[in-house]
Amino acid sequence: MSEEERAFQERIDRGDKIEPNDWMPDGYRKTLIRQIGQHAHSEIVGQLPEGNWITRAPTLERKAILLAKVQDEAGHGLYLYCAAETLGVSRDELIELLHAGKMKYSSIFNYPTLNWADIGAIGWLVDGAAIMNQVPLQRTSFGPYARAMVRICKEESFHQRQGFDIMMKMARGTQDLRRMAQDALDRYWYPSLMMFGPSDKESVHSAQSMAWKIKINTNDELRQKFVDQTAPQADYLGLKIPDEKLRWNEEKGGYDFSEPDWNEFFEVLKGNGPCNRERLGARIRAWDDGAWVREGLMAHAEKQAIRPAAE
Amino acid sequence: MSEEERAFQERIDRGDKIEPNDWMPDGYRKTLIRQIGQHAHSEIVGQLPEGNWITRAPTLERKAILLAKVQDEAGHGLYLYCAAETLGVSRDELIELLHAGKMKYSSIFNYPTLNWADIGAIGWLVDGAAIMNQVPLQRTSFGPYARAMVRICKEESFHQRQGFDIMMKMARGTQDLRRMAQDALDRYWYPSLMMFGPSDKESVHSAQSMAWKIKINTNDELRQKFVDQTAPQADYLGLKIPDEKLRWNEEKGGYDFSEPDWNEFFEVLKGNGPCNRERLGARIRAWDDGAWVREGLMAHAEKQAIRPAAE
Amino acid sequence: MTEASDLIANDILFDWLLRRGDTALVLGHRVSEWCGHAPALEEDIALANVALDLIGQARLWLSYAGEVEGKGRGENELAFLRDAWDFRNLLLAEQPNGDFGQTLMRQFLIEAYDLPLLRALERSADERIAAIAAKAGKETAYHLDRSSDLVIRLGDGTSESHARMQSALDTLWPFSGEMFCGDGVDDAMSDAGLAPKPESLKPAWTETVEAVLAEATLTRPQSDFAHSGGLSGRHTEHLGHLLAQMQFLQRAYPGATW
Amino acid sequence: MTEASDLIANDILFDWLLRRGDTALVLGHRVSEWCGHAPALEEDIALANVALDLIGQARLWLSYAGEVEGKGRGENELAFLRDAWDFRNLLLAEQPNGDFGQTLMRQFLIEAYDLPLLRALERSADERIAAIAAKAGKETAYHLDRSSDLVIRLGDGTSESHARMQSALDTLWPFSGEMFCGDGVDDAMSDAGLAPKPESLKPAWTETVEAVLAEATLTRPQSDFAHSGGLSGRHTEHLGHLLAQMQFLQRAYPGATW
Repeated sequence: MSEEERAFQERIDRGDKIEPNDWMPDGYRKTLIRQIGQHAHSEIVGQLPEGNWITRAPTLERKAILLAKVQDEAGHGLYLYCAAETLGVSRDELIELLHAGKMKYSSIFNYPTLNWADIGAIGWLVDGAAIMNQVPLQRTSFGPYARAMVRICKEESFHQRQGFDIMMKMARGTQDLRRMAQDALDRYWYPSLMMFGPSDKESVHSAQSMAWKIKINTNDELRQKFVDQTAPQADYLGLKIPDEKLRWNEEKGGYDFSEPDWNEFFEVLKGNGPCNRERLGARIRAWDDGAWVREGLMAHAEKQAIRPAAE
Repeated sequence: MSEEERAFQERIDRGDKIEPNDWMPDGYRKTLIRQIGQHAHSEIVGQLPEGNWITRAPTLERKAILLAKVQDEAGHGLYLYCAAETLGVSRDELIELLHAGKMKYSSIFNYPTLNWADIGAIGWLVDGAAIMNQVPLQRTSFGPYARAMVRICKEESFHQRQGFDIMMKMARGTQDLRRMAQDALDRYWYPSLMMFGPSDKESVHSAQSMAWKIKINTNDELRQKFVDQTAPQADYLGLKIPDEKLRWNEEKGGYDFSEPDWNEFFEVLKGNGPCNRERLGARIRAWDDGAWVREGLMAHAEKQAIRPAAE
Repeated sequence: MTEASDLIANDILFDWLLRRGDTALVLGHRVSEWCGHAPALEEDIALANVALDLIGQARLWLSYAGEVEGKGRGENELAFLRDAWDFRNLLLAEQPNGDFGQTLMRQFLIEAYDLPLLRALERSADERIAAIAAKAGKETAYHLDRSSDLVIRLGDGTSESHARMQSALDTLWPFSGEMFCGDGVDDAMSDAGLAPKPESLKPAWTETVEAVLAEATLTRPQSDFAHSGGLSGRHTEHLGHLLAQMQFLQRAYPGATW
Repeated sequence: MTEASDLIANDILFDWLLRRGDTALVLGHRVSEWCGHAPALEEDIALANVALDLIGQARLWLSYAGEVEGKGRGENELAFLRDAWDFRNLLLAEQPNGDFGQTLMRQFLIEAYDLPLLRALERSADERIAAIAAKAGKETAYHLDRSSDLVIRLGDGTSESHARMQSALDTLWPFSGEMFCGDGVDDAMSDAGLAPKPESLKPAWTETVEAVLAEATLTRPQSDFAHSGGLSGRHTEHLGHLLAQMQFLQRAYPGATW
């Protein structure tokens, strides 16, 4: 470890925030770019499964709430791309990497939204898992990322409450609505557990990321915390988590539960999720179809720049 | 009038059929190409308003009947393009003229189909008016056209009965369905009357076309016949034709009725109908989007032609 | 406190309120179809914001309409349980999104009309109308600023962006005239001091539109031919398809609480 | 006369019949969306014909399903009053039309499966199934001839038509494996001599597909990854939108006679 690296690690250990103009190891920069970029992409791609129900939202109030939520997500994408840009990579570069399949987004968005309760389940479970991941990241070592997380977490908990509210209305509604709610839970439970990633035992990057305080908790810790939080909520809703093994373990002070099917996880990562082709295809199409708009705006700005100010 | 022209007119007066290889005046050929081409185009464009409800047909039987009908119309288009081709113009040339706005199709297809009863009204009124125009054309002087008409008229009367059947079901159905039926009649009545064209008094081409037996009756005769046939049918359905002046005139042995708004007719001809832009746009898009298919098939045929037969 | 119901027959006021509410609802629906598919992230956010404001306005107008009607229908019954022929929105609002240029032009043409309309409605003899208009007017002023600016920048951008904006204008222009076709409902509303006559809004609209088109180097179409029918329930074929999506859940699960 | 109901539980037979009927219905619906928009007049006619045959087959299967269920639901109740999760069609059938090449490829891949399936069903122990299969088999043989021929001609056409057909194949291939995933319903049907196991149809399908792709100069995708879920009601996002259109009138005007 070089002198610089040692000093850098000491700052982190002290709890200092690293700022964009500070010296940092290449690996730190690269890891952060990958992590923040992937998070930004997830916000953008994450608009699509929810967008699938905006035109079919069952009441005007629900439609407005969902629109506001999706707008927030685009906003989160914006902060995060800005945070990544402080590390010397442009938003367009990141987007190109996404479109070329060289950067990922959260696999959860490769699952389809098939009934209205999925919108509730995404808020309750997916945003719930996201918050579980993100709350510790408010204390992450890189300043711009930590500050973006503060703002994002606040909005995400609001979204989670809204999602839970949808689930509650449905779980206490007509027989059809209860069936939708259970169906959504059945489909989103394991993919939500996968959001924390495979057990850290299998991950090579984790130790370094934790030392750098880019990652604060292990995947398994967070997953356990998520299950412990969610299981009683499901009970409260009168819904059944699709896991025969799920039960309270007094001894460990947490729930025992089944692992998700990690083969499925790796298949989805490889591109074989139910919606991978569609999600990425939709983003690429939006980008390509919008090229003339971006070019037009740029051309106009250039014209303005060379016109005399008096005009 | 030249010797040839006189002989030609005598054949027509005798009731002979003119066949593609027979001598004919240029004007006869041109008028026929225009008339048959326009008729063919109408069959093709006419698929669109009905196609608008195929995906929303209210029962599977209705969906099947409508599909079969629209298929028949494409078939009619095919016969008619073939009849036109015998006069030395290709289908592709005619289609180009249509797309360039240099040939027309029946203006009735520039009106929208807004509720399911419109599918009934198109069968009952639009096909009814078309048959009124076409039945005499079975005796038209140009052989291929007359023969196409025989086949087309048979299918059209079948379509008309089906349309009437839809209207009857709706006119005798729930309050909503009766309202749909009346709404469809209200919107399609005058456009149907327009299908016979303005009074012949104002048409320069009519006299020559009648001498050539390309046109058999005057527009006003056919319109009167249509009203006389349709008014009692509306009564039978319990629907009200939207014309305060409509009443039986014992003396002339036919109904008195209001003229349609000929300004609207000319506006629609000019391109200002409710759907002109969309109908022609849809056809052009279909043609352009299909270019690669037509080119692919041609390229394959050429490859096959130069391959040794043994292959 | 003045109430409209003292000044005008309920069915006329109901009809007029539906025109406002349905136009906002259908336009908001169209804009919301963009969600996640805009040419840039900033546009995704802006379009979602426009859609959100429009849905909000629709809720206010339709709730009021339901109260005026007095048959127990609220915003959701009116939005989700009427078929196309009972919708009273402008035809322009229901036109498909097309490319981003066409969506933008549609918004600009409507917003340039909505703003003077809402400003005038702030002076309505009915306080409820005036209050809704005051809120909606602020939002619309912001939207119009934005759409004007973008029309200018894309009209006077590349040759492609210019051509697309001109084509959008040509396509949508025949649907703009309907905004100024007053009828008996409008006359009655105007006579009662509740709303301006649509015709009276034309000068302000024309001024805005001509100024923006000039700066955008776009050519105003010659023809003043205008499609109409939306305000009396004769729509284009597009509305039925839009409603089939929008209303699915309420139709498929009647009586459920969401 | 043998009847299936002597050989198998009604709910299993019902489920199996829905798979047949829903696949034909949804596929027919997709094909019917082309109406008036095909690349050539002959294709408009041919596509309408395919759609018509499929809707006809759907009616036969669904009517029978309704009888087996014994709750008074007929073809229309089953087609128009079930939501997506109760549909049992193959995911491949609900995939969007895309360009003409994608529609054509979808038809080819399904028809190459349907033909051996229907041929086997002609020997079903249930006469009703055998009769429906006999009729549908004739139609499908004709459709498969046509789609095979077109796949070959467009695959081995221009470089553009080749690229489009290859892309269609790559897009749809992951949906083809579902056709051969048998489950308990299929096992029970097979044990009762009513239907073949889906797995048993794979050799015939593979033979047809490989022969046609070879002649079409198209490359069979390497991956055998297969999406599934349609047969148990887990569909893609497309089906809900399709049904919203298809079911609108029946949902909006319940109980009407059309």
